[in-house]
Amino acid sequence: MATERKKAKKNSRFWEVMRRLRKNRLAMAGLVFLLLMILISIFAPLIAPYGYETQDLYNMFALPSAEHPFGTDNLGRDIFSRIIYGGRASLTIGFASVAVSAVFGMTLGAIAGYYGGKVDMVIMRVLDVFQAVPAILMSIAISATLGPGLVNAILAIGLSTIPGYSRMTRASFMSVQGMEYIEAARAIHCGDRRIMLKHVLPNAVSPMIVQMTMGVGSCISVAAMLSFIGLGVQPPSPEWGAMLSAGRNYIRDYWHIVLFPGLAIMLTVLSLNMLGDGLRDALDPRLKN
Amino acid sequence: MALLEVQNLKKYFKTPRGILHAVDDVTFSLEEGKTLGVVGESGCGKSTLGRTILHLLDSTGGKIFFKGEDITVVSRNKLGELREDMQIIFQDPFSSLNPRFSVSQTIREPLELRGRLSKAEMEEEVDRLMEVVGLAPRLRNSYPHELDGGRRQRIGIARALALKPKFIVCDEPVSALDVSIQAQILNLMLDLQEKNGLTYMFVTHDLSVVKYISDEIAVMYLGQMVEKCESDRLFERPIHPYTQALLSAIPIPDIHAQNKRILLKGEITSPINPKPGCRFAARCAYATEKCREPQELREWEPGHFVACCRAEEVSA
Amino acid sequence: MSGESLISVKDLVVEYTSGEDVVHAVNGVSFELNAGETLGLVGETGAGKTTIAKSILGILPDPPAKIRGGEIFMDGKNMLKLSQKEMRKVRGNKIAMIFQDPMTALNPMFVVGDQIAEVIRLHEKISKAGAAKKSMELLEMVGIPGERGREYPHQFSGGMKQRVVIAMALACNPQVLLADEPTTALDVTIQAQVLEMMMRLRDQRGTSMLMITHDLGIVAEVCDKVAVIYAGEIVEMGTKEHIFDFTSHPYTEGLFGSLPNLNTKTKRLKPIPGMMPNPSSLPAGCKFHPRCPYATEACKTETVPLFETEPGHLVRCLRRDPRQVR
Amino acid sequence: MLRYVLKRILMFIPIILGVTIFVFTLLYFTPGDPAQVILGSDATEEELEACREELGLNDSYLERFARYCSDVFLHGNLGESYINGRSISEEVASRMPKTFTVALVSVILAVCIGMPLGIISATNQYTWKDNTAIVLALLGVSMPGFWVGLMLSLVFALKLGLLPPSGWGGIEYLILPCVSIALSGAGSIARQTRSSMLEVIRQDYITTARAKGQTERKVIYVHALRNALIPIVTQVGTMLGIQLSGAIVAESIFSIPGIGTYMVSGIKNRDYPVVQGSVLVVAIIFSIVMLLVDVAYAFVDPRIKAQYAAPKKRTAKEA
Repeated sequence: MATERKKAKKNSRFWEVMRRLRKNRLAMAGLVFLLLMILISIFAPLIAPYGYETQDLYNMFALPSAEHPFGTDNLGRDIFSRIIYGGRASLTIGFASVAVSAVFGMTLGAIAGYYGGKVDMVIMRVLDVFQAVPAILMSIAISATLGPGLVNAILAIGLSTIPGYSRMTRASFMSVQGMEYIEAARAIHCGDRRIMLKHVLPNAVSPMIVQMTMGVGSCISVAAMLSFIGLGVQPPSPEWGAMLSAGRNYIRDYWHIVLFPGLAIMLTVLSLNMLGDGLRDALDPRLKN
Repeated sequence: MALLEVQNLKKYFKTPRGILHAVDDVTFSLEEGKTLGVVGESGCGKSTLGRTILHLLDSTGGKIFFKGEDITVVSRNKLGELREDMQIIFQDPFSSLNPRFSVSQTIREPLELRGRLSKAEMEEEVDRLMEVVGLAPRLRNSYPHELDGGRRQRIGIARALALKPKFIVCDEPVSALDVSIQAQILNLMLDLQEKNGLTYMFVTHDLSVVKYISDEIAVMYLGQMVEKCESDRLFERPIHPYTQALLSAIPIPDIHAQNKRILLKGEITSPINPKPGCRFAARCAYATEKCREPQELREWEPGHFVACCRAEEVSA
Repeated sequence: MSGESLISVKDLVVEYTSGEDVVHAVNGVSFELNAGETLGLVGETGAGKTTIAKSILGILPDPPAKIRGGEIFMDGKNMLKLSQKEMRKVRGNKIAMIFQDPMTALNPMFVVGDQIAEVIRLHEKISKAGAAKKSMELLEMVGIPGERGREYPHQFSGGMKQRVVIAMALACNPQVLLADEPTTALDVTIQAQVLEMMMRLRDQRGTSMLMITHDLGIVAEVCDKVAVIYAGEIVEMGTKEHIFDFTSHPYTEGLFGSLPNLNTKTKRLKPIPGMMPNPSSLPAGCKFHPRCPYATEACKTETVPLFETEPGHLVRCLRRDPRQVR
Repeated sequence: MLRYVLKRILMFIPIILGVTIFVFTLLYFTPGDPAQVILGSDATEEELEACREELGLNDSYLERFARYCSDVFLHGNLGESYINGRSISEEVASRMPKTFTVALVSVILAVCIGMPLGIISATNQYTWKDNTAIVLALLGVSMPGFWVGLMLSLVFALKLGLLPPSGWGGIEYLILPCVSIALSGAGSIARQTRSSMLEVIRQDYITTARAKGQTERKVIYVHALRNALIPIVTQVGTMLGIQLSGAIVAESIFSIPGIGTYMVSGIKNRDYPVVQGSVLVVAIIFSIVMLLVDVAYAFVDPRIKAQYAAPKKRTAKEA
C-alpha cells in the first residue's frame, strides 16, 4: 500500500507529476519537441547553415533541395535558417507574453479571489469590460497603438490575455478557500499572507500551470497573426508570421515559402498543447496512483 | 466557574432572499473538563455556533466569555492567545488537511507559528503528538491522500492538540468515518479528554454518538436551542416535542427493542427571516396559538432547560 | 410471506482495473433473495455492496469493472448471459434501484414528472398522457402533490427527491427493489419518514428488497435476512435473529461493539482494531484475520468456507468449523 | 426570469461604456499627429494647427471623450476617416454584415464538426475512435487559422481551381474563409464536448437512466448531452468573438470587403478613427452575443434561475 512507501524529499510532488507525465506518450513527444525547439533557437548560429539575412540572388525561390532543405525565399534567403532564427522571436514572444499576462492576471485574480467582497467586485467589473473585447482584437488594438516591434508585440499579447488568467486564478482560489484546511489554518492563527502562500497558492496552482503551457502556444499563434497583418514583428526580421506575410504574394508558384513557416508554428503550438493536456492529467488529484 | 459561557449569541447571514438566522439567541455555559453535545439536523446552525465561538465567524450579537473574560470582541493579538486555548476538529478528514503538507508539516505548523520551540524541540513535539493520537512514526512524511479517513482524522486531532488547548470544538469529527473506525476515534477522544482535562463541544447529528460522549446535550432546531440537559436524562425523559420526535426516529440496532416512532409532518423550513414564534410549531402536534409567541429557554427542572410553552402538556 | 427464490446470485466475482492495480471488489458472493423478502447487505465503505447491486442490474461501468465469474439467476435465466436488449426489459421493470444520493440521482435538466413518465413509457404500452397521469399518481403515493411533477429536481429538498426516486423505482411495479443506502444522505427525522413509507409500500405490493446499508439500526427495522459483507465476501448470513441474537463472526461482533448503545450506558466502545484491507492486495487466508482477536495460524493460510452452524445461519470462520471440536 | 434578463441588460450598459473608454483612451494615446496624416508631410505648421483646431484635437481629454460618446451613442456617428473623409459609420454598416456572416457560418461549422467529434470521442473513451478524435482536435486547435487559409486557397483555389481565391459573392466565396477559421474552433469545441461529456457520464443520474432500462443512445443524447451542453454553449458564445477576430484576418487573405480589411487598412494608413470605430463596433456586437448567450443559458438550464435567487456561499459568509 501507498502508506508503506517511504517519502523523504520535499519536492517529491514534482517527481510524482513527472513520473505520471512520462507515461503519457503524447505529452512526452510534446515536451521533447519543445525542448528541441528551445535548444535550436538558443544555438541558432551554430545550427543554421546560412545567416538569416544572407541573400543569394542567383538562387531565389529555390525549391527544397539538399542545399536548402526548405528552399529559399524571394530574396534567395535560406528558409530553413530563417525558421531556425525565427524560433527565437516566436518562442520569446510566446514565453514573455505569457509571463506578462500571468504575473498581472494571477495577481489580480488572487487578490479578487482571496479577499472577495468589494475588492473582488471592482476587479471583476473591470475585467468584464476588458473581456468584452475579444482577446485577439484587443491585441490588434493595443498593437496598433504601441506600434510594431518585438517588445510591443509581447506587451500587446500579454495585456490582452490578462482577463483569462485572472478569472481562472480567482475561480481556483475560491474553490480552494471553500476547503476546511483554510479554516483550520485560521484556527491556528495563520496570517493572511501565510495562508495565501502556503495553503491556497500551492493547491490552486495546477490549472494555472496547464493554462500557461497552452497559453505559450496560443501567444505564438497570435504573434504570428499580428505580424501577418503588419503589426508586431516586421520583416525582414525572421519571425514565422512575418515570413508568411512576406511569402504570401508568391504562394501560387512557390508553395514552399508559405508551407514551412506555417508548419513550424503548428508543430510548436501542437507540442505545447500536447504537453498541456498531459500536465492537466498528471496534475489531476483525482488520478492519484 | 464555567470555562465557557455564551449569552444570547447570534450569527446572521445576509442572503439575497433575506437574513438567515443561523444561530439565534443561544445561551449556555460549559464547565471545565466536561463535554457538551450539540445535536440537530442539517441547517440547524450547530456548526455555525461552534465556529462563531471560535471567532472563525464574526458574531452578530450576544456575548462570549472564556475563563470569565469577555472575548466577544478581541484584538488580533488577543485572538492569537485565545486560539492556543480554543481549537477545532473538523468533520471532513479529506478537505480539512492541506494536500500539499505532509503529516509532520501539518502537525508542526501551529508550533511554528508560535515560534517558541527550537527546531529540534518541534520535531520532538511532533513525534510526541503523533504517538499520542496513535499515528505510527513511519507516517511522518506521508501525505494525506496516501492515508485512510481514520488516520487523517488523527492528524487533525494532533494538529488541534499541538497548542495544548483547554477547549475543543469537535465539528462532526466521526461522521465521515465507518463505524469500526468511528469507535476507534471516539475512544481516542475520550482518552485525550481524561488525560489532558479537555473540554469538548461535540457537534453532531448522530444521537447515539452524542449520548456516548457527552455529559450534557443541547438540541438545536433552526438556529435556536430548544432543549438542554444532562445526557442520560435527555434520552430518558425528553420534553420538547422536537427532541421526542428526533429521539424516536433513531433506528435501534436491536430487534427486540420496541420504540414507538413519532413521525413528523413535513420537513425543516428555512431559517431565512423567521417569524417570531416557536420555529418548530408548523410541524408540531401540540402547537397552539401560544406557540406563535417567542419561546423562552426556561429551567423546567433543575439543570433541564426547555424552550416550549406547552412543556407541561407535552410531558403529561 | 417469503416464497421461492426470485434472484439467486452464485459465486459472483467482480474486479476493477485501475492502472496496474486490480481491485478485488466482490470475491465469490452467493445468496438468494426470496419472493416478498427483504435481505440486508451490511458492510462498511468499500466492502463491495453497491457493486453487487449494480451487477444484478447489469449497470456496472465497464471499463473499469469486469464481472470475472459467477451467475445471477432470475426466472431461471442467467442474467449475466442476457443481451443488452433483454436486460433493458428487466431494468426498471422487474428490478429497480434506489440510489444513495438523491441530490445527484435525478437529472437536473428535466422535470421530475417526465423522469417518472420515462420509465413507465419504456416498459408499458401507454400514451404520453396516460404516463403523465400515472406519474402524478405515483407522486401522490409517495406523499408529494401530483402537480409538483412539473417542477425541476432543484426545487425539491433532499427527502422529497428521495421520494421522487422511490416513486420512479416503483413505477413499473418491480418484483425486486435494490435499495442502495436509500436514507444515508438524509436527516434522521426525514430518514424515519422515508423508511416508514418504503416499508409500507413494500408490504402493500409484496416487493422483494435488497437493502444495502451500513446502519445496523435500519437492518433491525427493515430486513428479514441479513448478509454481512467484508472485503467482498459474505462473512455471516442468516435471519435477522441469527445475526442479532446469535452473532457468530468476529467481524459482526466487532460491528456491534463499535456502536454506542442508546438504551444502556456504554462505558467504552470496543472497536475493531486496524482498518479495512486494501482491496487490491487482500490478505491470504481469512481476510479478516489481521484485525481478528481470535486469529490463529490456520486463519492466516487456510481459505475459509461458509459453515452452516444452524439451518440458514452461515458463518465464514474457522472457529465455527463443525469438524473442529472446541 | 424577466428580472434575470433585465439584470443582464443593465449590466451590459456599464460594460459598453467601459469598452468605449478603453478604445478611446487607447487611441488617444497613440503617438503620431493626425493632422500630419491628413495633410501629408508637406503641410505648413499653420495648416496643421488649423486642422487640429478643426478636429478638436486641442481640446482636453474629457471634452474629446464626451464629444465622442455623444457622437457615437446619440447620433450613431463614428467620425470620418482621416484618409478619405468618408463616414466610418456608413462604411462599418455596409461591411459588418459580411464579417458577421463569415464569423457566424464558421461558428456553425465548428459546432457541426466539433460536437459530433467530441461525443464520439467521449462515448468511446480509450478506443481508437477516441484517440483519432483527440489527435484531430489537437491538430485543429494547433493550426493557425490564417495559415490554414493560405494553404486552403493554395490547394482549392489556385491549384485545383474549385473555389474562388478571393472576393465576395455567393456561397462559394464563403467556403474557404469559413473553413479556414472553423477548424480551430471545431477542435476546441470537440475538446470541450469530450471533457464535459466525460464529466456528465460519470454522474449518478446517468446511472439512474440506465437503471430505468433506457437505451444507451437515449442515455447519451437525451440525458447526458443536455447536461453537457451548458459549458459548450458558453464556449460557442466566446468562440463567436474569436471567430470575429479570425474573420478579420481571413478577410485580408481572401480579400473580403468586410470590417477586417477596413481595420487592417486603417492600421496601415494610421487612420485611427477607422480602427477605433471598427474595434468599438466589433466589441459591442460581441457583448451583445455574450448577453444572448447568458439569456440562452437560463433557458437551457433550469438551475440558473435558482442560482440567481439562491444565496451564494460567499455572500453568506461575509454578512
